[in-house]
Amino acid sequence: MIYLDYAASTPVDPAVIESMAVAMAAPGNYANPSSTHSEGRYSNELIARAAGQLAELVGTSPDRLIWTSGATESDNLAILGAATYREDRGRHLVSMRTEHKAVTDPFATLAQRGFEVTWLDPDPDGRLGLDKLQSALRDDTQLVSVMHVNNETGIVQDIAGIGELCRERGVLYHVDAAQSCGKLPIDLDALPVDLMSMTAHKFYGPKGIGALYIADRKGVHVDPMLFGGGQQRRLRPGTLPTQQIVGLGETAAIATQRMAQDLEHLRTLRDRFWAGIQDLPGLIVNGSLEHGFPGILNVSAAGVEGESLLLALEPLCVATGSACNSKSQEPSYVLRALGLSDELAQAAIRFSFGRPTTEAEVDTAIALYRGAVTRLRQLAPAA
Amino acid sequence: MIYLDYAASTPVDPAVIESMAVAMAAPGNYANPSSTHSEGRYSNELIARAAGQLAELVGTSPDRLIWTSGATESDNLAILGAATYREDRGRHLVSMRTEHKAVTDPFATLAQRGFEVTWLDPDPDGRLGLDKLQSALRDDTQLVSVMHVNNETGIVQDIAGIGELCRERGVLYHVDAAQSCGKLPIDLDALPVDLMSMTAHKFYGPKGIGALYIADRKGVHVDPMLFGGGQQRRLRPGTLPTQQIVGLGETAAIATQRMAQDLEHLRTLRDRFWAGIQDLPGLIVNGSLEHGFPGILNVSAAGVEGESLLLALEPLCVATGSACNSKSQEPSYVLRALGLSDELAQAAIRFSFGRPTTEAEVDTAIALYRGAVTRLRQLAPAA
Amino acid sequence: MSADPYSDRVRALFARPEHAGTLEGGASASIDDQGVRISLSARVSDGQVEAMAFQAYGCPHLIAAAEAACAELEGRDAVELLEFAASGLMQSLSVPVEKTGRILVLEDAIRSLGRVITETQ
Amino acid sequence: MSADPYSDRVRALFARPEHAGTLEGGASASIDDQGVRISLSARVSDGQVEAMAFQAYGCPHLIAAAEAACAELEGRDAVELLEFAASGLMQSLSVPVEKTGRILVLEDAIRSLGRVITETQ
Ligand SMILES: Cc1ncc(COP(=O)(O)O)c(C=O)c1O
Ligand SMILES: Cc1ncc(COP(=O)(O)O)c(C=O)c1O
Repeated sequence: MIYLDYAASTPVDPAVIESMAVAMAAPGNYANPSSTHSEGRYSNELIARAAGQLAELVGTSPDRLIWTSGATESDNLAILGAATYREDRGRHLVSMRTEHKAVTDPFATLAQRGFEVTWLDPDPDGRLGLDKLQSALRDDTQLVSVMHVNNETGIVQDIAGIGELCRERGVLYHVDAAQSCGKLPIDLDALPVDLMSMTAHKFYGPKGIGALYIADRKGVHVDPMLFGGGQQRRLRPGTLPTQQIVGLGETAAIATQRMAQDLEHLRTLRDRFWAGIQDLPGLIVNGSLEHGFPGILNVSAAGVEGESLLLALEPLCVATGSACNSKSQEPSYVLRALGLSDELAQAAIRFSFGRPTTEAEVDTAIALYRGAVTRLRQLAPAA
Repeated sequence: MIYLDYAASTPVDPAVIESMAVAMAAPGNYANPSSTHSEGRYSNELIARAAGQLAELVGTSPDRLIWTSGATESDNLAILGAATYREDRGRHLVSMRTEHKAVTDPFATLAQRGFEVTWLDPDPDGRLGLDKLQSALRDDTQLVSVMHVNNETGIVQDIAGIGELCRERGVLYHVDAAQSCGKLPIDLDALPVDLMSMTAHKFYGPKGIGALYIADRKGVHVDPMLFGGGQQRRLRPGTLPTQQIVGLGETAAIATQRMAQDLEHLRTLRDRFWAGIQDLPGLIVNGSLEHGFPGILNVSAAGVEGESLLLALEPLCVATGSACNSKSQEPSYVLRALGLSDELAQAAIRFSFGRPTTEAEVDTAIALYRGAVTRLRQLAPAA
Repeated sequence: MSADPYSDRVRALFARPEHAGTLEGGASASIDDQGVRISLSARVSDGQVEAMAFQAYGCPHLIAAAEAACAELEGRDAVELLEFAASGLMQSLSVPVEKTGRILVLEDAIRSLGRVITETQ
Repeated sequence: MSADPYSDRVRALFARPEHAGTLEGGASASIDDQGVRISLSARVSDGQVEAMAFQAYGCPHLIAAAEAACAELEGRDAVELLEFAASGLMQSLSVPVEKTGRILVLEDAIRSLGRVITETQ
């Protein structure tokens, strides 16, 4: 099998696995970090160290980070939490149709609870036009959520530009950075971002651990969703999962070191892959090579059915739509929002490359894709 | 250091650590379990296997289990989720003052949202008198939550008796089994329990993973708290943390095998410890040796201040109150509810024993406790 | 949920469909419905189906079913096509319920081919 | 939050309080307030504190502070007890703010002992 589904999840770096094993086994590391005895203080120090590592990666201070069970929880805590906390300032919210379900679903829930949500469509290249956002903002707008890197297309939004517009209007700005954290440079101290969601398993860390950044700025606060032991300033109680946090910290430290080289590697792979298939007739890049994160290339081949294409590509592990949607037969709503027909949306394949991907794997993928597209087109009746 | 704080958290069994490392590293295991390709299906099978292991431990079928980030989330999902879902059937809820904060805080939140909560006090031995519960139930009562084993005192509630009363009255019954799951026999198929919270890190599994049991019975359902990718029948979305779930499954499998022998071991240790200190004057067992889970012994020594006692006991790692409260200087509300004075509640030490505890450790603990109590009493002015 | 959605038989039929293509000069019928497209052609002699071929745009189950149907129908009397029922294929290929509609399009195409043949004879 | 709440000095004073006990026949004062109890006694000669001892029920910081105060006050003029301020101790022992109240009880006890001594002289 050739795994080209790094946008869905990644293998965990061996150094990270090692750090987690130690945090579970070494005498005392397993103590409850809330305990006051020496062992509890020690596991607490492990957590403080991890917070420092993640804070360094995204350019903020450790006390701005809340640990969560992943980006889904971070997105929910940010969106439901901020909207509820700031309810009295206005009940208008703005987001995009191309967001991940972990963002669109909380907004849909808020819409049922009496909030008004404006859903912005992307420009044809997938990006949000700042003028569109400008005219969507109202006096009662209190929260905008626009992701950094799109999980299906790799499109990178102008989060600095979006954040500036929000700040001018006194609107909170939340960024779902599940796909960019650890892969693209992010400097929260310099960015006009108020809330940002992160998750470890998209950048060679463990599944089930993430964080929410909450800016140290007046009016930036969230209501908690969970109530209990009082951990994390009551914002997110529950025994802190030391080994998961240590794993995320280690993941972040490695990413800080490797980011430039990783990006270069991904760019080489993506360009090689595209060069190897681009002469096939009827290919459409969903998103944009120019504004795209190079770890993701989403391509549709006209006249080829998606599910058959996926099977014909075996042993290539790739995705149609995003992993989270990939069990449904529905064409991806993200690609539909980019203006694709149902048929082209269903024929879309997301290739996503990773740190372990080799040029030989890319070459095999090229051969498999060319062969599969050609064969299925031959099999199909003339349209 | 001698760790006698197993009720706060436990070391992870080496076999569990190994299973988690494999789930993070072995080719394909790291795939997103939502993905349809072969690797995604494989990690999904790992999860199905783990569900089977946990289901066997608690006597139910795997599809009744929802994975969560721990007992705090399970408690919140059960209580907030069931109360909201069943709101139209009545807004009266019943719980006890001696519950963990992960239960009392969600109820307090519901009280703020217009629900009415009846807080029952325990009998002097810490148990809930069934007659008390009987008279608290009303026509508009829709949910009762009474834990299995108390985290501070080890008191075991009669969950079968409580559940029967609830079922007679058409009231849902939630059990926080954070301290009993994997340690005391639980047969959900036979018990009149509708919702049950579990967490791995209290029985030699990883932190940050738990489950909620939801009975397959008319009217038993919870509203979700998180919205997103649609995983887990939309009840709890987010990428499933394969390695955490595999770890919990392995933890459960080991517990199924070892439970009888573990219990015997704990009984021996607890009895040995009590025999070694019981002749000290002015000792009070908080809870009950008769109705207590043998892994926990909570003792107050009259005339000894708690924080000083804790320091004098070093290198013993034990708790005053529960770990979750142990940073606060407040006397434990659980012990206050048992009728203890502030002073005695503050002098309480929770000794909790575990699978790795040895008789030699218990003997050292006896000597340290005797010495510390004696010295601090000598240091104190006559009352 | 975690099971392989494709049986070995579906995989084999999908990977090596021996009846893919068109039969020049034979009878033919096409259908475009429910997001799938099927073209069938047959060479008939003395009321008997001598050879059959298909072209299909659709999911692996559809392609496998078309291949299996072609193989099964060769040698049969053409009138049998008029009453062809896809239920047997759905079972033998373990077609998931949500795909039933697509396989019924294949059924329609086969019956329609049967009509083309019998009406022109 | 993750730091050891007790400095090495607090640990040492708490573990081996050399001034624990009572001085038979000396002046003494006791206070019971804020959940802590302190008894102090002193042997005074020529207006000078020759020896001091304490008994305390309270947290480690209180016990360490009492021990440190006794050591510090031996050899001083008894009148100095009247103006004893605990702020120095709080700093040198890094007493957390939430415990300030308890250390002020010690301050009160020392001043009260000072009054007992000076009034009986
Ligand atoms: C953009 C985006 N947001 C949110 C999520 C959800 O993250 P998690 O799996 O950590 O809950 C994902 C991935 O699944 C994602 O790609
Ligand atoms: C009785 C009880 N309930 C709930 C919890 C919370 O569990 P978790 O740490 O898994 O969130 C604990 C322990 O912390 C507990 O002892």
